[in-house]
Amino acid sequence: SADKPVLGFSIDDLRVERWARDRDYFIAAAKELGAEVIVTSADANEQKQVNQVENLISQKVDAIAVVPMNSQVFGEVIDEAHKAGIKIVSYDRLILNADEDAYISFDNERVGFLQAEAVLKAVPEGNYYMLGGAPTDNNAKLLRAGQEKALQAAVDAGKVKVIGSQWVKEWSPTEALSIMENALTAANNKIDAVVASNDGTAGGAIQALAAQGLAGKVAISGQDADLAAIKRVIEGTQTVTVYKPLQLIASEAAKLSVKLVKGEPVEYSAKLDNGMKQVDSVLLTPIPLTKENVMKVVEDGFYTKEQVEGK
Amino acid sequence: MTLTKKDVRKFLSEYKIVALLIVIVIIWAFFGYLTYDSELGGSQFLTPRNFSNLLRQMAITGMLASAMVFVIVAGEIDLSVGSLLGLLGGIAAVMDVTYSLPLWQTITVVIAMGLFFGLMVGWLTAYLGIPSFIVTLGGQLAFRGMVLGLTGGITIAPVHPELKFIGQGYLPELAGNAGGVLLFLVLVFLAFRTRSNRQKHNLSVPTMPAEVGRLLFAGLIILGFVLTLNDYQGVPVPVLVLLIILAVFTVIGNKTTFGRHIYAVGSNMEATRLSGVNVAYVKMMVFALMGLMCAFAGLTTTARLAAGTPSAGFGNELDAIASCFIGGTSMRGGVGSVSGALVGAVIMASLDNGMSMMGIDTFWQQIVKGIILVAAVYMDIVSSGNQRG
Amino acid sequence: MTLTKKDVRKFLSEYKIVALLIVIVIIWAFFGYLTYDSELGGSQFLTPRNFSNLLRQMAITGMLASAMVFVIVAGEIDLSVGSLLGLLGGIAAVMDVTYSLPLWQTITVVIAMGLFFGLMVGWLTAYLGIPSFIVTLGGQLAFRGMVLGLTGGITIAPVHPELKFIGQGYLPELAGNAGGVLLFLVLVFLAFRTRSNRQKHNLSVPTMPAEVGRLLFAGLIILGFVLTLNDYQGVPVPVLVLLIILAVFTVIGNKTTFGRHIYAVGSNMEATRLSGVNVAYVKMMVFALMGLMCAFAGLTTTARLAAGTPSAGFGNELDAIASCFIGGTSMRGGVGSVSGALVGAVIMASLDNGMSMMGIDTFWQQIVKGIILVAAVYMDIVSSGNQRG
Amino acid sequence: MSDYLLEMHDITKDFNGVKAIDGIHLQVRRGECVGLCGENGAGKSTLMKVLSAVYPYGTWSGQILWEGKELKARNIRETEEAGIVIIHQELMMVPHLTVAENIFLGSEPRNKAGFIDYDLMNAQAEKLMARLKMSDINVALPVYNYSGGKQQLVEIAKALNKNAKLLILDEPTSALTTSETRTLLDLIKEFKANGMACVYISHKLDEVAEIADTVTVIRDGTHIGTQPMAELDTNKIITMMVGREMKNLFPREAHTIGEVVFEAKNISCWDVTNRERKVVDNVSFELRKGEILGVAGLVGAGRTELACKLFGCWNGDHEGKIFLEGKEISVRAPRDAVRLGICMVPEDRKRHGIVPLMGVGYNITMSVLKRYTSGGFIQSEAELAEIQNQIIRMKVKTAEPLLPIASLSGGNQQKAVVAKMLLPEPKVLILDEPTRGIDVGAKYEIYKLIFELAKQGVAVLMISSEMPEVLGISDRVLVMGEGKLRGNFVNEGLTQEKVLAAAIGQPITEAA
Ligand SMILES: Nc1ncnc2c1ncn2[C@@H]1O[C@H](COP(=O)(O)OP(=O)(O)OP(=O)(O)O)[C@@H](O)[C@H]1O
Ligand SMILES: Nc1ncnc2c1ncn2[C@@H]1O[C@H](COP(=O)(O)OP(=O)(O)OP(=O)(O)O)[C@@H](O)[C@H]1O
Ligand SMILES: O[C@@H]1[C@@H](O)[C@H](O)OC[C@H]1O
Ligand SMILES: [Mg+2]
Ligand SMILES: [Mg+2]
Repeated sequence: SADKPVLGFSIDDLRVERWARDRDYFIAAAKELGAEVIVTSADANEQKQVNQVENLISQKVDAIAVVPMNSQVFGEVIDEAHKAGIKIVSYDRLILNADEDAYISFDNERVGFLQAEAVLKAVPEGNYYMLGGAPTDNNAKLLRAGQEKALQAAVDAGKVKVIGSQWVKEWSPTEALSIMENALTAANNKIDAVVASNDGTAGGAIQALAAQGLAGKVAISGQDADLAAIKRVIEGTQTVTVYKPLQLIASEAAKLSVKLVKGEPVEYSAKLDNGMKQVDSVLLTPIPLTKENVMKVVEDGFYTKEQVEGK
Repeated sequence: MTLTKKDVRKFLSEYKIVALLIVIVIIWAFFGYLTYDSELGGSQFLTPRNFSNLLRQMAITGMLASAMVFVIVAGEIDLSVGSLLGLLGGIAAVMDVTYSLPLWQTITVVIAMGLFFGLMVGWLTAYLGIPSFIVTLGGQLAFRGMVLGLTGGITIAPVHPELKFIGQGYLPELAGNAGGVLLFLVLVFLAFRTRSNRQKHNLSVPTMPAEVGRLLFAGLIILGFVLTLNDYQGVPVPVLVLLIILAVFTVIGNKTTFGRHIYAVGSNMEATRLSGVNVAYVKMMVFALMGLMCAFAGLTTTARLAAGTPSAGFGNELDAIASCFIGGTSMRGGVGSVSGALVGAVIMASLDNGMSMMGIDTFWQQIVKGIILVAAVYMDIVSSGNQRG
Repeated sequence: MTLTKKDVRKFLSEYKIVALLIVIVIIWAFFGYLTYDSELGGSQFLTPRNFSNLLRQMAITGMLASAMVFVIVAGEIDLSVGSLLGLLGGIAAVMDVTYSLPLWQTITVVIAMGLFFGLMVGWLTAYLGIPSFIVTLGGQLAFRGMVLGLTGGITIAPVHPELKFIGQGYLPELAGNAGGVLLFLVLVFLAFRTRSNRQKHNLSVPTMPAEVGRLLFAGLIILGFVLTLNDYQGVPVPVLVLLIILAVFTVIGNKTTFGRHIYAVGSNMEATRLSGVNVAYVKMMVFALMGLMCAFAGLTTTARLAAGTPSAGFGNELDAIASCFIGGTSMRGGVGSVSGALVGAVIMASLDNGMSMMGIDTFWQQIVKGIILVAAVYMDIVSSGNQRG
Repeated sequence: MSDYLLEMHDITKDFNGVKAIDGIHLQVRRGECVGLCGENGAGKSTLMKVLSAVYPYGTWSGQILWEGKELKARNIRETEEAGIVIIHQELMMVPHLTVAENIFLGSEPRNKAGFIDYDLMNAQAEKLMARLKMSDINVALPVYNYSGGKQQLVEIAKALNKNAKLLILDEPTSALTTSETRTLLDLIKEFKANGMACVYISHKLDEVAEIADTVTVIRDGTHIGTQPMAELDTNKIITMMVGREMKNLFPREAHTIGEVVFEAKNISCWDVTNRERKVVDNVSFELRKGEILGVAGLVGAGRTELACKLFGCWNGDHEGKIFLEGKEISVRAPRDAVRLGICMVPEDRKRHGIVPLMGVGYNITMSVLKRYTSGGFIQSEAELAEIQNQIIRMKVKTAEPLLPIASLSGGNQQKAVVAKMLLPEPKVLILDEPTRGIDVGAKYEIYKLIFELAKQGVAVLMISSEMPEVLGISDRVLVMGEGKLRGNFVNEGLTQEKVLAAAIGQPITEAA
């Protein structure tokens, strides 16, 4: 109901660190607005996620924020939701070819661009290795596209040579570690920079670099501002993590959802084409964090000083 | 007192399926109670709409489990069905989306591919003698690789409305009602034929009132089933398909030589072979059936998601296998029924559905599901007195 | 001519492990050829460094496979090891990172928990008679849920250097050399003791030159192994641990009553029970060993990543099981060896390693791996003339 | 045109280079019954498997002529179509199918729609059962509801159903009661009269003598001789089989019987599946040191269940007290029994006796492995030495001490299982059908062993369905029927008639 809204939050996979944070911030923000939240996690299984959204619909929630595991499979359920008078907000990843009510995100291609850009700044010339995300994750592809865009000029100029690239199954750090070990061996350690797509996989890769005494010498990127990654940035073993102020997106998303439910006006910053319509969007800016500005996470209250500095 | 306990046990072991249905009732009552919503004036779980959800959500696992029963009864296992489903669903999507081929072509090709891969797995197992565990573990990897190669790791969407109908359509109310009546009549006919046949062979038959009571009960269930679904949007197409599969497979299992040979092979392969049955052929065909069901499940998945995705079907084999075991199929082959497996699938789906409705933390959901799986099989073992040494 | 063919087959079936080693040589030669690098003046694959990589990458699967062999030999299966590894690795990370407990406490607690969960799984299977497939399928879900609950889905890092050493450390050159020499001396001692014992009981012994030749060959292999690893950074700690496990488990399997009983239980449980063996206890303890190896593997994983991650160990059970089967363990229990399983693990790791060095697409990697798995087992079946009906 | 229905010439078959049979000949005329005799492992079953294409053409050498033409069958279907039907030595039932389904497995009648015609099938199955005088069997029930003996008869019905020209029976009566055996032998005679030929394999030579027209004897895989039965008697057959004369089949030796060592009081057991049914009903008895106590009874009398209970392996409900050397003992599992000095050689060798994939030797030492360990490790050489001792002592025929036991012949497997149960040096030894399916020579060895044990003071409880054996060996005989103890006789002047009368429940007064 409009005075005490119930929100659904359908998350792709809680095994990836950032979503656990998104969840906590979202719930906290909703509480302040007098709303209740039902959270579901689909363990990286799109079929399961569709089922869970269906279940949320039959529970008659008022709005659902969806972090789609797969952006293309929600067309029908969203129609269902609308028939039941439920609003849908596409969270972080844009739902394609569907009629969602709003989109709130950091642009993934932009994230990829920032990752490569920061690495390029640290190592303008040399051998690059591209460590992609899950081969089954559409987002991984978007990130790669952004990364390639950032590197294009340097590659054309012959300054950067991409000597190899692999996808990492399930964003698994263990897998990333083995891949990096093998890549280093194959290249005889002649790798100067690694464009890794998130902090988890970067963490695995950095262990392989460390084993060669290369940690800190080879530039490497990530995203999500995982606590472990922040520590690495401070330590100097990771060049950059693209920080998406999760508290911001989560609380904005909660506000947005409640406003939609109450029929109050929302301020959008953009309209994005999702293949079916122009979706009203709130786009937030991701921030690349390097050694210089890493303390921003503390200023933002994302982490405490003890957390960041503590062992 | 001990006598009644024994009686209960005897009853349960004879009517395994009843025991399972009781489990379902308990689970439903439990969730029904916990999702009571004062605003709604009722339970969220126990609504026609959620009933429809539940059935649609179990349909794919159900299709896989129907054939998996035969695989396990024949003494084998198939770990590749999830991946094969993904591959076939991917092929369907590519044909439909990328090449815009007509639906019948898509369906024909996908079914043919399903049979082909099933036959291949079956051939490797039955004729080359490679354990099915290995063949299908290898298949799991290889098929998943093929999907990735085929789709390039990208979701293929949107599919045409006709294909979508397979996964998302509903039967019109009238058709649903007619189907229900027909089903009831068939049941009555069969009951009386069986009765007279049993009498002819001096086998015990239930008393006439018991028989009529049983039929009335079945009639009520069918009625409730159809009415409830019609109250939402009608009988969903995948559920209809599943019911047809249930009927066909039950007949195959009980009334055809092929079906009986499946049970014979699983119960004593040597004896069956020495009776002149071509056991390798039987086993191969069981895997072919499994491949066929992967095709059905793959089409349904793609239709339901309105997209072909590189990770479709991931892990589905474990759900299908678990359904069979919950539904009383024996690990050691020779024993099991399709209806049991489907009830098992309903139990699994109810747990997923109910817990996700209650907004229980995922980690708790997994723990509970794991425990229930083990507990359900344990109950089955204890109630049927089948304890191992 | 047919005679020689038979001879070869007999040789291969008696020295299964030789057949497997030949497979490894072929795979290595293949990748060695394909990764030839003119700049380097040699093959990238066949370098001491990559040899070290390969061994480190297989160590975790190897630890799991060592105990999995016993589980499968005893006629059971364990699908929960990947999840349990994840849970135990997570516990290690929490104790080390969050609570900064001393390493020995972390190790003790993790090992105790591993044994505890292993015993629990074993008890459910052996004493309550729930099929291990079900118990461990349930366990897979439940343990995975617990990791999520424990870590809150967050990566826990960085671990202390001492813990890291378990996964990333190397033995100093001197220690490696000393270990090699020691190992050789033990082998010589054992060979001569066996010899004199056999003579004492009037049992046949190989000729002296044959014996010396065999020992020299073993010595050369040890020498090559140690020198190659020292040429890079030394013997990696997890590889050392794995070798110790190999030795201990081989002794358990061949030289203890417990080991003998594992094989007996898997071959015919009833007959073993009637021989006065406590079969339930044997089975339970096999799962306890499995739990212990999960603890080792979990600690190593966390140490290797220098972090506890909620997805660690995901799917590892399949690699471990596949290694056992490639290494000649029989699906039907009663047959298998730890050394075979480790060779199987090396084969799997070589494929992963070689293909990833060549930069082959993930999807091709999966397809090739699937096919090789099936082909390897087929070769084993054909070469040992074990074809099923 | 030859007047033989079947001629097998120079048949040789090897397993991985080891010749199981070598140059065997066998000829069968129409309407003739040929007895095939030989010790355990002589190659009888192998020869019949060659004939019925269990081992297909090409996996053996030699020639088979069937009705004058060469037969090159590649599978069982082809030999069955030719009219050769075999009943295998091991039970070949599919437990979860019904009796009728088992009979018709592989040749199910179908109706017009292509479905199995259960009406026709059940009706025909009933007719067959009636011919075998087994009308009490319900053909629509799963076969696991019936005892081994009944299942054997179903197996025979299944063979009859196939319109055999030549019926091969490999040890068909080892699980049958006397009256069932009678029925079977009469049937075979009837078939013979109707022109059917048969090959009859049995270690029960009196059966062979009764129905065979010709006898072929093989030994160690080679052909020893073929003679008309008219020129033979059982003693001559035995001589041909074992290669020497054997006058006394029961080598009785004097032994002293001491005080009571073992006592069972009010033992009752209930069936595992049907928990209402008592299979052992309030049985009590005593057993003395050095005594050989025979247990007779019809199959299904509950003797196996009784033995299981005493050995701690009865899975169903049970009650009763057991005393060893005057003290009450609690035996909850076989390992308790073994530890206390009670050992048992089980009835079903394949399921309960052998661990098939393990070496013969390791089977033998299974129960006492601890004895050869020191510091927790097995002393392989000491173990091997013991194994070789046992193999020699029990005359186990095996190429190597660690050959998997599954590749030995039944009799040699049995000797190994007995050896296993002797190593713990039991005070009480229970033997359940110790000579089932083993040849005269091996039987003789086992009898000698039993007496040797008795002389050493071991108390032996020997369950057997072979009446001559019980009467030839025992000091005292218990008779069971329908789960109850129906008689307890001192074996002096005891006759088969008396025992049988007691077994079926006629009142007897002179119980001891
Ligand atoms: N599958 C097999 N593999 C290896 N050896 C075998 C196999 N089957 C039989 N043998 C060997 O062949 C020989 C003949 O066995 P067979 O079963 O024909 O004997 P049998 O005369 O039927 O004995 P019994 O009277 O005990 O039934 C034995 O030495 C046995 O060990
Ligand atoms: N597999 C089975 N399933 C159910 N009941 C069985 C099974 N096997 C045997 N029985 C039942 O158990 C009873 C005992 O059978 P069995 O042939 O073992 O008799 P027994 O008492 O051991 O005979 P004996 O005294 O000759 O050893 C029979 O009445 C039979 O109906
Ligand atoms: O933040 C990342 C998200 O964008 C991607 O889709 O999945 C992995 C996460 O690390
Ligand atoms: Mg035989
Ligand atoms: Mg018996």
